[in-house]
Amino acid sequence: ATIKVGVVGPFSGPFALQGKNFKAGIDAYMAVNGAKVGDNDVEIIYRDVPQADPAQSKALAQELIVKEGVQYLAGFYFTPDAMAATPILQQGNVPMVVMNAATSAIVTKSPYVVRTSFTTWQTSTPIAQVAKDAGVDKVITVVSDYGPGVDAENAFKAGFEKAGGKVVEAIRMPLSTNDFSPIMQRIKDSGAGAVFAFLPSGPTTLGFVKAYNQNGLKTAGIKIFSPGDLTQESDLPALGEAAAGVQTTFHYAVSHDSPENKAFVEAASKAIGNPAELSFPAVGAYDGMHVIYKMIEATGGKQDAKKAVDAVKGLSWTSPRGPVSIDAESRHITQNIYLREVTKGPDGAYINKEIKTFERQGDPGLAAAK
Amino acid sequence: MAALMDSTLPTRRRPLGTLIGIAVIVAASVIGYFLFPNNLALLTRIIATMLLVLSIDLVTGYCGVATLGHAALFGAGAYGAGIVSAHFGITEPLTMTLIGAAAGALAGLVSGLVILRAHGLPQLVLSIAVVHLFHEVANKASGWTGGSDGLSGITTDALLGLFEFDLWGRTAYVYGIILLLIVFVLLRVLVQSPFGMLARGVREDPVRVAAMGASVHSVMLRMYVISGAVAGIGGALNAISTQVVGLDSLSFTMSAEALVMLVLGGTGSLYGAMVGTVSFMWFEDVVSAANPFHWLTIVGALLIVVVLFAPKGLYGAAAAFLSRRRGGGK
Amino acid sequence: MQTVLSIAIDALAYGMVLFVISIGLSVTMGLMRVVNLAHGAFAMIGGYLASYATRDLGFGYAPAILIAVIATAIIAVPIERLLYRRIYGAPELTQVLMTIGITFCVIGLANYAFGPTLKTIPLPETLSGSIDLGFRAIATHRIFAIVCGLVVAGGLWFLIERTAFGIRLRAAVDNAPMAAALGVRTQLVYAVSFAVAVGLAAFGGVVGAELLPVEPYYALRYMVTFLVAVSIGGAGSIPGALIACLLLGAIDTTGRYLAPEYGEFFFYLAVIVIVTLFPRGLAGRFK
Amino acid sequence: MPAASLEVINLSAGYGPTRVIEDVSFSVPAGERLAVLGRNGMGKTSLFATIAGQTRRYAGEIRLGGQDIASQPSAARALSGLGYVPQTRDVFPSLTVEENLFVGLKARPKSAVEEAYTMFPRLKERRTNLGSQLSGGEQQMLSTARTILGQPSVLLLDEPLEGLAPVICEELMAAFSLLAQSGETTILLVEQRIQSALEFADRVMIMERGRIAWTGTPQALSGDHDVIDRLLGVGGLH
Amino acid sequence: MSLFEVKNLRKNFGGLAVTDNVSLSLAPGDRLALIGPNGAGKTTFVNLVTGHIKPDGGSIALAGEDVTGLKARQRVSRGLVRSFQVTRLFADMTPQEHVALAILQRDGKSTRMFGRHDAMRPVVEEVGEILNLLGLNELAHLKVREIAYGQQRLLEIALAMALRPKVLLLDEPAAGVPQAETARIERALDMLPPDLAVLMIEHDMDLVFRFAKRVMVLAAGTVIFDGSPQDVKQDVAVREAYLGSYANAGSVA
Ligand SMILES: Nc1ncnc2c1ncn2[C@@H]1O[C@H](COP(=O)(O)OP(=O)(O)OP(=O)(O)O)[C@@H](O)[C@H]1O
Ligand SMILES: Nc1ncnc2c1ncn2[C@@H]1O[C@H](COP(=O)(O)OP(=O)(O)OP(=O)(O)O)[C@@H](O)[C@H]1O
Ligand SMILES: [Mg+2]
Ligand SMILES: [Mg+2]
Repeated sequence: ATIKVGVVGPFSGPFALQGKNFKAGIDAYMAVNGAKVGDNDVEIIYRDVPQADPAQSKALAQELIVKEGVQYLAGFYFTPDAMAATPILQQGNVPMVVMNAATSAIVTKSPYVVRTSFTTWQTSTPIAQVAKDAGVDKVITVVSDYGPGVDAENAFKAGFEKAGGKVVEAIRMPLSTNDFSPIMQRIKDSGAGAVFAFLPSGPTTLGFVKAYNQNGLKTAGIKIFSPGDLTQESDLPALGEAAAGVQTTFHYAVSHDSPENKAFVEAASKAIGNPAELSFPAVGAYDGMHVIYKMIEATGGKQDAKKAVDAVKGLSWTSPRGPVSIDAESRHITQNIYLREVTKGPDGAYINKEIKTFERQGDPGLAAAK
Repeated sequence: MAALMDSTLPTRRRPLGTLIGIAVIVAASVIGYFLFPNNLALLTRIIATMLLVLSIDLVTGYCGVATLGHAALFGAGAYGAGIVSAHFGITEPLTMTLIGAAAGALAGLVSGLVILRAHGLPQLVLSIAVVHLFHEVANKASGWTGGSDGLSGITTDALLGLFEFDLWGRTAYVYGIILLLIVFVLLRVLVQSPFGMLARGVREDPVRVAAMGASVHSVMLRMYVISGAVAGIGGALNAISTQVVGLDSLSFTMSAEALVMLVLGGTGSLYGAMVGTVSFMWFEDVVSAANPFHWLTIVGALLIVVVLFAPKGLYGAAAAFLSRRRGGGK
Repeated sequence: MQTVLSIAIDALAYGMVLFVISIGLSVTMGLMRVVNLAHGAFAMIGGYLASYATRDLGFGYAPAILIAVIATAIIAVPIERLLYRRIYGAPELTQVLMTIGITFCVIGLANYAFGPTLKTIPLPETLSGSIDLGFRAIATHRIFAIVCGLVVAGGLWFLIERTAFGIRLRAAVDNAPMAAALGVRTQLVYAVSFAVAVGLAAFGGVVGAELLPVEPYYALRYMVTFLVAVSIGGAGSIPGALIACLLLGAIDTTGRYLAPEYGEFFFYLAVIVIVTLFPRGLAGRFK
Repeated sequence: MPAASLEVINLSAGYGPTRVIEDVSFSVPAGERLAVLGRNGMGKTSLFATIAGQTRRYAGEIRLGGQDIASQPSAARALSGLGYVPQTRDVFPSLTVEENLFVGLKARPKSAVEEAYTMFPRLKERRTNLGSQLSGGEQQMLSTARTILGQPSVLLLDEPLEGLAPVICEELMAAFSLLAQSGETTILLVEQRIQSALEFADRVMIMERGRIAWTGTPQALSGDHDVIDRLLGVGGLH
Repeated sequence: MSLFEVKNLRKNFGGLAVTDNVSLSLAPGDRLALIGPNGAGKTTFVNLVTGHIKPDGGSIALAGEDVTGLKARQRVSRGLVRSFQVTRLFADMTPQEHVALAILQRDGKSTRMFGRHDAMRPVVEEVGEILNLLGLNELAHLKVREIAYGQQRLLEIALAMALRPKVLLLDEPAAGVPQAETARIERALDMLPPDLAVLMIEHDMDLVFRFAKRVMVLAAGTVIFDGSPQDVKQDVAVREAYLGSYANAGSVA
């Protein structure tokens, strides 16, 4: 039989790059592992939600379930889009594999949600320790003013204060900020020794990093610490020199050195066409497919969401990003978080080079919410 | 005397027009129901958007107010209905709808007061500013609205205690159709009333309207409030049927898209608004399902083609074609 | 004091970049009376071309600007002939529909041709550093943008207000049939003006790329910003646009410094206040 | 440019599906002054607009100095010597008076503008005002002056006296006569004040529902009360 | 008692005194012609008294009430109505709708949100009467953009009449209307209630002299003559500034 998997993501519009990575990850997985699980063919159906739009997401999810008859929902780049679809999972008897959306609470909305990406809390917490270890006591946080930004701010603050540091100021700036000079001025004026920054990957990161250099913060020795969104691989060619030396923590770097990753990068590069466009959502999707394949295996192709989800609770495997497992209780992925630094790679292009590993990190966000 | 006869003639024809309109809507919904039984969620979304587009038509098509900020009214309705359900436990759908309408009307009043301070391009900019302010407020008040994560936790009782809002979206769909019919009939009456005529006058020459002794500002403001209520109902329908409200429902993008749908269908007629919404969303759905990666180009091409070959919008072009046919037949 | 001065400099630089990018729109919107939502698309095309010329063809920055401006203007010619010519004098909303359509197409094509990633235009040595003003550093490139802004403002103002071409253009816009009846070749005048406006867009796209990086969604992402800048100034007025951009730059920069979390708020509140005080723009042509 | 002849042959024109000029033919020799009369809505404006290239032509020829200009765009007609003063004046509202005068000029000879100012001193006083700020009569003056500055060889005047003070009317009619008599222009004039038109014209043409209903000399018309009543009187509408 | 009283009205446009201390009063039944050279400030005067532009000084009273501070539309509802020199009509609406709208507005019913104007018997009848009076019957259902300019001028007057004003200000009502058809306008004016005060601006002297019982001449913003139609032709200043040889020629056609 044919088992359909519905994938909802931003395949056009400002976030098209991320959607493209979803597809690359999925294609790569199916290229490596075949498009069959047992006797069952796996078919992917893509649906586009260009920007966060929960109503659209829900309508499409519903359509995928009732019209296309998908047995699995996957994808979901934005939190509200994932949240919107959770209420129909139970009724539709369909598990959802979140391949990106990074707000901790999603997994609590339905027992049928499994997440193979990361949470902002997960990636932002370890950097606090890094900052402290680098000898910084006073930090100013600068985040984009929306859900993930606020999560990042809270996660860093919690981590940094626990480590004995002090957040002297917390700035939230509108997502639409283009000119960061005044922000840089604020950072200078705050007297902080370093800045913790969270910006969603994309065009604004370039402006931010450039402003950081041009306003003399770099020369003044004020360091940037940030989760890896700031230096997403697909932005690196543009950021280039400007971002050199920036340290970030994240769950995945394309340059990760392992045989699994080599295979993955090769397959995914082929799938995406231009290797420079490859970045983290692809690995979330790749592992998401792994989970879905396991679910199909466990249910023998029958539609049984509960059984499927139960089958992957506690599942562990070696992902391109390193060893991972699905936490049996939260259904969120437990994984290594790496400290990376932007440096020139062997071929002269800039990469996120892993320099330290924080092993087996769960999601501190869920605990914090309790 | 001839003039008298002439002027009474259309009176008998027009209510027929409304009846035809109702018949067409009902027929289309029944066909939609049976042809796309698995797409009811999409159809419901179309209806909700249609209410928004109708509401834009009231101020743009009938009063000549350019607006790229009408989602503020829609979003107010959606959040209004959503918040009372999620935070105050008011889960009765009819009540939620009424609250949505009221919230929309209030938002209409507020944005009307701001937007009507200028004309033309600056007015367009005011409308953009308004929708951004609404968006920012909703983003900041995340305790109430869920911020950028969206307002979840909306629950709805069964409609009239009988019909549950189910996975297939049947109830939501039928409820949407009923709301649409009610709104359509009321708006037909409105646009044909003296007030509707006055509004058209405002669109064409406000100075002349003032020279007749009517208050341009109050006409437009009233229309804005009415339009807010209509958009609010659309928002409420959206909240009820999807059980989530996102910031996108207050966004510039949504406003702009809705305006595009209106112009696509043809401004200044209720049918134009409805035709525009259905064709745009249907087209978008089909193309984006066929090619989720490059559909934007095709939609763009469609818009260009429409402007080139049907500059008065799809409905406008069809109506002109029909009247030419009829005229030729005489 | 230092901070105030520093903010003022930032404001000036930001305002000027805004001006360079949006002034072309002021020409299409105020003078040609086309609500050209595709302005950003042309700016983006300019950016892409410059990026391609520098990175892939190895041209320097200056020739790349020239190539981008000229090539974009050339691309615009057939678009003007086939599409824009049909919407001159059409209702604003029809123009909105058409130009949004064009924007969608350009986004799609850019995505297809260049991929969704950011494209940069490497600066030459002379522009890439910072200049130390004593109390702070400022990017050399921003000084360059300020100069460009002033030059463009002056040149454009002269062309429109002081030359026979400017008079014909404004006449053609006011009443094309009448201008034609007086012997003005309106189509030619329009085509030239459109090419100029698009060339300016491309120029702005390249010069402003440091602040507004080039990527496919550029065409829509900054549309509102341009629209606001132009109409606050009063469409069609060069001095108006200049003042508006500086004012908006100042508001945005100060707001972002003093209360970044309410930055948007400040900005749009200010927009509402300004429009309410000057309902026809700071120096509007529209009556 | 010296005066040129104008020939119109089997001209039909209209707006969309409605024809308002039906198969009209007439010719005006160089230097002649032709008055076009007719009741409201009979197609006088439409006729002029069609000759000037502003209304859709369905069929027919328009010859200016022997050359068929019917398929040329409006601007080309103007450049080959056709001047048109529309009934609605069409002053450019956002241009100053002086800029309005410059629009039709190839270069910017100050002398030409001065000429206009001598004809209408009122305009000189208002030279920096925007078109939109002019009084009705001032707009009429500007519109006429603007076209005359282009030294047309054939001049179409659609109710150029409307809204002008009687003194100015007299002066203007004298100026028009002078233009025609000096051989500089052929003039076609639509005018509601029959008396002024008759005093001015060499020949009169009356339009009725898009066709030419009568042609003759002013003297012949003054004598023919039947024609005046039938074609120019109030009666016809009932 | 004067129905309409303007005192010392002043207005400057950038240094140019367009209205320079103009006073005027109208009694019920007055028929006043306001004439003067082009650019004398006649239209500006109408704009000032009707509230379309703000005066720099002076006062305007209607039926004893000071209306200087009122908005244009408030003055209209108190009975001060004008027509426009250049027609201002709704291009996409029919003459019938125009007149109906004016009538409904006059009766305070224009903001009703239900019912149709063409189903309201009295409205329909009155519309028919007014259009008939101005000979616009045949065009009642055409869009205004499709009717000739001269006919639009007549509609402009129909609108003013439909509002049943106390004081009516007509700005060149006959401009663009063929001489022969000015008779229609005159007939319409004759039909106006006798206690209505009418001020007419006009350059068609035949019409002026047939209509006016009193003539006022404005030049460069000031009143240079106020008196009977007979006397105005004799006035040297007026003849020079405005009438020219008309003063001698008298009526034609
Ligand atoms: N834009 C238009 N669309 C449709 N019909 C029109 C248009 N303009 C004019 N007409 C019609 O064409 C006919 C002739 O109009 P035209 O303006 O040429 O008359 P005219 O003789 O100049 O009248 P007037 O003395 O009022 O200026 C009229 O019946 C009018 O209704
Ligand atoms: N907004 C304005 N700014 C500057 N000048 C103006 C403005 N409006 C009118 N004027 C000038 O004021 C003068 C009076 O204009 P107005 O329209 O009142 O004249 P009028 O007496 O009605 O003339 P006409 O008989 O030609 O209609 C004119 O010279 C005009 O140019
Ligand atoms: Mg005419
Ligand atoms: Mg006047």
